[in-house]
Amino acid sequence: MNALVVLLTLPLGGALAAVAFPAGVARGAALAAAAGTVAAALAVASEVAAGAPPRIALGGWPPPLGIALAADGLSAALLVTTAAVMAAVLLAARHTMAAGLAGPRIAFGFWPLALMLWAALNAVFVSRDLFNLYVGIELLSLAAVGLVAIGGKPEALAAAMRYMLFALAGSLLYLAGVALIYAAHGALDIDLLASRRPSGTDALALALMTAGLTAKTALFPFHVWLPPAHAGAPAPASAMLSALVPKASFVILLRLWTEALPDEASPAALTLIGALGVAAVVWGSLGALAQSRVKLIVAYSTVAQIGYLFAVFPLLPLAQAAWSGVIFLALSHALAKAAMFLAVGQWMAAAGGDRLEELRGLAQAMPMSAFAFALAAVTLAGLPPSGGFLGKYMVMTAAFTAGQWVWALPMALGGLLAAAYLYRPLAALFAREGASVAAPSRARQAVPLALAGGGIALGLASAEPLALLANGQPPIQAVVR
Amino acid sequence: MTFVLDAVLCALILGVAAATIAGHGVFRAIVFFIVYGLLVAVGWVRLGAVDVALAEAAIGAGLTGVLFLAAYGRLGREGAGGDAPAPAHLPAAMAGLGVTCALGWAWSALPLPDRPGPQLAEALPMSGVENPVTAVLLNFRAWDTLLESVVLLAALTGLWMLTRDAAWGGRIGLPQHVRPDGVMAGFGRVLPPLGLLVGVYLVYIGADRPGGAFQGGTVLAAVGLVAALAGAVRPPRIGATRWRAALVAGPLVFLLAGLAGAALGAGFLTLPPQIAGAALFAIEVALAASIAVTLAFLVLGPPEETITR
Amino acid sequence: MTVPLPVLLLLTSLVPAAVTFFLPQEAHRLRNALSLGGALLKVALIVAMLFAVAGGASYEAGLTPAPGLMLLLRIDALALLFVSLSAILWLLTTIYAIAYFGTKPQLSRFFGFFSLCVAATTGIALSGSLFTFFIFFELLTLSTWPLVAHKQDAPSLAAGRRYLLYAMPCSAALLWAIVWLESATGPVIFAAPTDFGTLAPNAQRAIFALLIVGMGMKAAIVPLHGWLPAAMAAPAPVSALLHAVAVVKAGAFGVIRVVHDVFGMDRMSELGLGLPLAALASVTILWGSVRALGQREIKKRLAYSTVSQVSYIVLGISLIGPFAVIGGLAHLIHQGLMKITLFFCAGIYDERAGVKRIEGLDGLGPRMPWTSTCFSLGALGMIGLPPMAGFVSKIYLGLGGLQSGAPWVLAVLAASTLLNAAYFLPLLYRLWFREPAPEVQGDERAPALVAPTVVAALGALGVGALAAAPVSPLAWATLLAERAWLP
Amino acid sequence: MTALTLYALTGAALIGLGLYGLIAARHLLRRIVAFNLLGSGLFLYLGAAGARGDGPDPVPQALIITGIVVALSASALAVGLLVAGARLSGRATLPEEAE
Repeated sequence: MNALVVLLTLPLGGALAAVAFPAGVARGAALAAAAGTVAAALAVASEVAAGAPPRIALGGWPPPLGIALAADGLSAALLVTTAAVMAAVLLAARHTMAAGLAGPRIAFGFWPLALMLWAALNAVFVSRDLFNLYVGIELLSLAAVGLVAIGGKPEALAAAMRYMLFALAGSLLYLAGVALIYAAHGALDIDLLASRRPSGTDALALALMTAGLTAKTALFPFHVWLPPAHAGAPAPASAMLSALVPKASFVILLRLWTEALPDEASPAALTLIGALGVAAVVWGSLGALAQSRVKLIVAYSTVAQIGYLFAVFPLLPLAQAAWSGVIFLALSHALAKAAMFLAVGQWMAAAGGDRLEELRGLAQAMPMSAFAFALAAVTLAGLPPSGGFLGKYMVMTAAFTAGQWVWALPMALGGLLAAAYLYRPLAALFAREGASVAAPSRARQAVPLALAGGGIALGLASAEPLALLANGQPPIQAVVR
Repeated sequence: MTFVLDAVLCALILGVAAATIAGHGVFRAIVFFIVYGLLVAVGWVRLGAVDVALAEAAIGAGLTGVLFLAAYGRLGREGAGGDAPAPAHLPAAMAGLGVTCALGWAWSALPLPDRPGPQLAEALPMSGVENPVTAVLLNFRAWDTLLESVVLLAALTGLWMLTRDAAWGGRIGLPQHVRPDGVMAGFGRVLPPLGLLVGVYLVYIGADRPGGAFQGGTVLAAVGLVAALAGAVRPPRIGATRWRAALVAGPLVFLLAGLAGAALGAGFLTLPPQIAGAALFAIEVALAASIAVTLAFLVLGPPEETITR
Repeated sequence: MTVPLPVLLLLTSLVPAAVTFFLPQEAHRLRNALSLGGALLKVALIVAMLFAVAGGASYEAGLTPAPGLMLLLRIDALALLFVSLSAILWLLTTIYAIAYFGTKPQLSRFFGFFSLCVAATTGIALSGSLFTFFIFFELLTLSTWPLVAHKQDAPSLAAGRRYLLYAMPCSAALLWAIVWLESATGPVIFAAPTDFGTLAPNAQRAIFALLIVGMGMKAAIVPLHGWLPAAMAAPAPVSALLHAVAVVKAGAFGVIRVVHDVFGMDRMSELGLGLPLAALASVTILWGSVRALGQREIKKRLAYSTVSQVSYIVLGISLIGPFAVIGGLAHLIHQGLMKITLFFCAGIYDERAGVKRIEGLDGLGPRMPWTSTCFSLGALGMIGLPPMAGFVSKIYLGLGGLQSGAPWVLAVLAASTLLNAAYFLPLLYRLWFREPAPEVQGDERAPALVAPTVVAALGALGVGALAAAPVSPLAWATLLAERAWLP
Repeated sequence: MTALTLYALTGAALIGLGLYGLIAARHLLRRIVAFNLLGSGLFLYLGAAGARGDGPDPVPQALIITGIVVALSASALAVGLLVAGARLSGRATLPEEAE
């Protein structure tokens, strides 16, 4: 059986099983499906790395009639990272989302929602069809909203509602763009669109799709829904929401601007997106500095880190390194952010809250999860030898070689701001005083540590991921209009 | 003459839509919305898209309308039924106007492209069905539809997560108090058999003529809703195994059929032409059942009655 | 499979670091054995290499994780000069630290980060390219923080915060400079001349300034020195690490690499960069000394003394002449030995006599003769009394000033010497000539603290007295200068 | 002007109306209704575009049916959130928009 098919269907099957069976069986089925999906992700990545990227015309119908799925280097890197994060999240959830601790309602709902979210991510990462991508991000959004609301507190419900409104508006704007594309070209396939006859309506379509997807990605000024939503969910859910969900809409955007419609990427539009990214870096960082709850600090940090991803857009048509750099930033953010939320979850369970003063001295009792947070902070601040550093370095180099050093500024500035806002929780953890708390076992603390270590390893062993990404990397536009 | 008819219809649609958005009172907005849905369904018939018209009438106006009315009732019970006055919002007006004008301009600038028409005509005989819309939904773009059936399930799972912990395990929806000799109970006895017939018919003919799993499933869901509202049947408990199996049957059969194609070497979601018709019918039946149950549960909402343990 | 020598040298501290983190607090013997074993192995490796490198050999190990990114380790004469200093002082500090901490809490964390710091310093020393240098430089920044804040009380955390507050913006400046430079020149390899290509002279100057900001923060060049006196809140072994083994030295070494290998002497003169740097170093020398005068806490006075003394190295490098360079390079070693002696002593005074402020030193000399003799030797060396190490450095720097046509350097040196005397001699006077305060008790029943101190003091004495020997730091510095100036 | 243009422009106007309602309305049920209006306008626009040329194109029709079902799923979840939120807060507006 084709690894790509397994990758897409196994989490779906697991989700169906988790709905259909009683809680104990459901959890077992979910974990088994997860293990298989991780293996499938690795298999797909190795196929791509071996120079044989899998490609399927579903049902045997090639586009424009059918839907094509294809894994390139970008998909493979995201699939593997997602698999790593999801595996860690589900391992952590095996304990915290069990009926005994979380109640029967959450013990029922968490697993299908998590697996549907995973299935949607995988589907989005390999789909080549703009409408299929719409269905994928809808599945993703609905599962994500469910996970935000799962905690059941009034703030969580309000956050989920706000998220829902942005997600709804965002989907329809995206869909409006897709409608225009189909109306103008009679095709939805990214590769067919790349060789289309340009239409005057393409710029509008791209604008609509971009507006919709940036609302879903929470780019400034559409970020207001993100911090309360990500902070209000239980820790394993927050980890998925913050680390993975924004990457889906981001990848679609990246593919639109570099693969499907690169000729519509006017410098002015790219500059506008870049400027919004810079604003997000500044705004998210300042927001994080102003918070006194560590979950909100970490959530605001996601706003800033998403800003990074968009601040690179103006460089995409100018320098090869910008593209790999921004993907490195996205991958290391995924690993580090998931590690942070999982670590915070363990502290909250031990200390009863996530205010900075409640965390004081926790490093004593939980050295491994505290160290995980510190390593993740190194990645987010873009310090060597992490993957975050490498991404930042590649982007800065791209900015200078393209003669556009302004776009290196947010990278440098954002790193400093990240160090500043992440210092506060670290200092609190590291403080001497500290009540004795019941610490989770070393094995459980090792889960976030492994993720954070992955963020560092991405920088130390960057050759393989870079070689992987080179498969199917879109060429830069030689001539800028 | 027909143009005048269309113009009048469009004017009506716009007028009712404007009333939905700008009118006073939430209840009135919902009623206008239902009327709007029926008018748009007529519009779809005028555009020659009968499948869409059926879907719009059944889902867009019918089920969505019931959903909103039920929500309005519940909000009233929570003391939140009153309208929250919204001041005129200039940025929103500019955004709305801007998008309208941009799309209006785009209409004039749209080229008439090559469409997958020839490929479709060539592939239709091998698809197992004669209704091209059903062929696109269940065969050519089956992956969309499979994911979409999971979207329904995701919405339901998310909705169930909104249950109060004290009500978890209870019967879904509001506790019903129907007088056995009332009008509602009468409806409950008469309508369901009729609806059942229509729903099954729509699923059955979907292969060749307008109709199909979604439209038929929606009618079946409506049957269940009416029966539940009339007190003819009691909604199941949230943990009931049989009903959960019904929820996943459609996506599961779809998924397994797709995987069978892959296992037989034809490829994922590939149906060999000789068995495509039968396979699609099986998928359509299972899908319709799941859609019916899921939609009915979605409209009924999470359990609300506190369980005494 | 054979591991290349540079990598092996790195592993001697990296492996103990990695293992130590996972050791339980109670595993004292294993932990100590790991640290000591690593340190001994490293010293042995270096000794084995010294003669080969003196004969012109060099060792290289490279790794290219991505196109355009090169991690290059290279052992040349300059690298060996720094790495031998840090290796020997690491060994001494490890012995001292094991005795100093005894069975205090959180030792696995301490020794883990300590070894990591040394690994980073080794990496800095062996870096063959600017990018590699930056990676290890940042690793040093990060692994130092848990050591500065080791006590986890409010002053330590404040010191740690201050350290990061200085370090982070300066490393951003460093990264900016590296990216700017390398986007024009390609990877900067220390062993090969840098081709500045199309970069405008002013851009080159700006890059130089940013590089100096990045390195200068660690070298505590005024006005980027504020973190160093604050960091004296850390325990004595950490002070030794900051002031002698690793951090400050890494900054000074970075300045040497930038001037010597990135820009090169000719370009330095062409762009007129030597004089401003020399002026900055002179200001730092004088300002550090003046501030040291006002300090009443022993460790703070020593810290300001470091601010002043490290800029001798910078001054020597910036004067761009053989003698000055010899003086500067030799001082890298000299200052390390002298300052580690002084901080070891300050730690012993604190631990064994409870003395933190200079008033407490009254009459301690006769009671703690070994410690006080070492302290006195270090202090006299700092002042520059012949035949101590500091004297040798100052002579060469003075000659270098004259040789490079900057006689004002003599005035700076004279003023600095006077100030050195003014802040060190009163301490010696108190130690040996004041009546002891009755409540101050002190003893030296801690051989593992005293022994490394004595060795360090003897080293400081030896490198000065035996400066003419063929393997002295001076001889090594001369060798380096000859290679730089004689084709 | 042809009938198709008429429906397309109606669709465009519905999209604008829906977007206005989605942003400007305070009562969340009205916002969800506006979302449905917006979606339905969009489908009308796409349907009109698909009906150009030689006969109706079945692909957009299939896309629209999928879109209608997705919209209902989203509406149901949104309504559920609204009712659950109102049960806890007694309001049918977002907390920051409560008067």
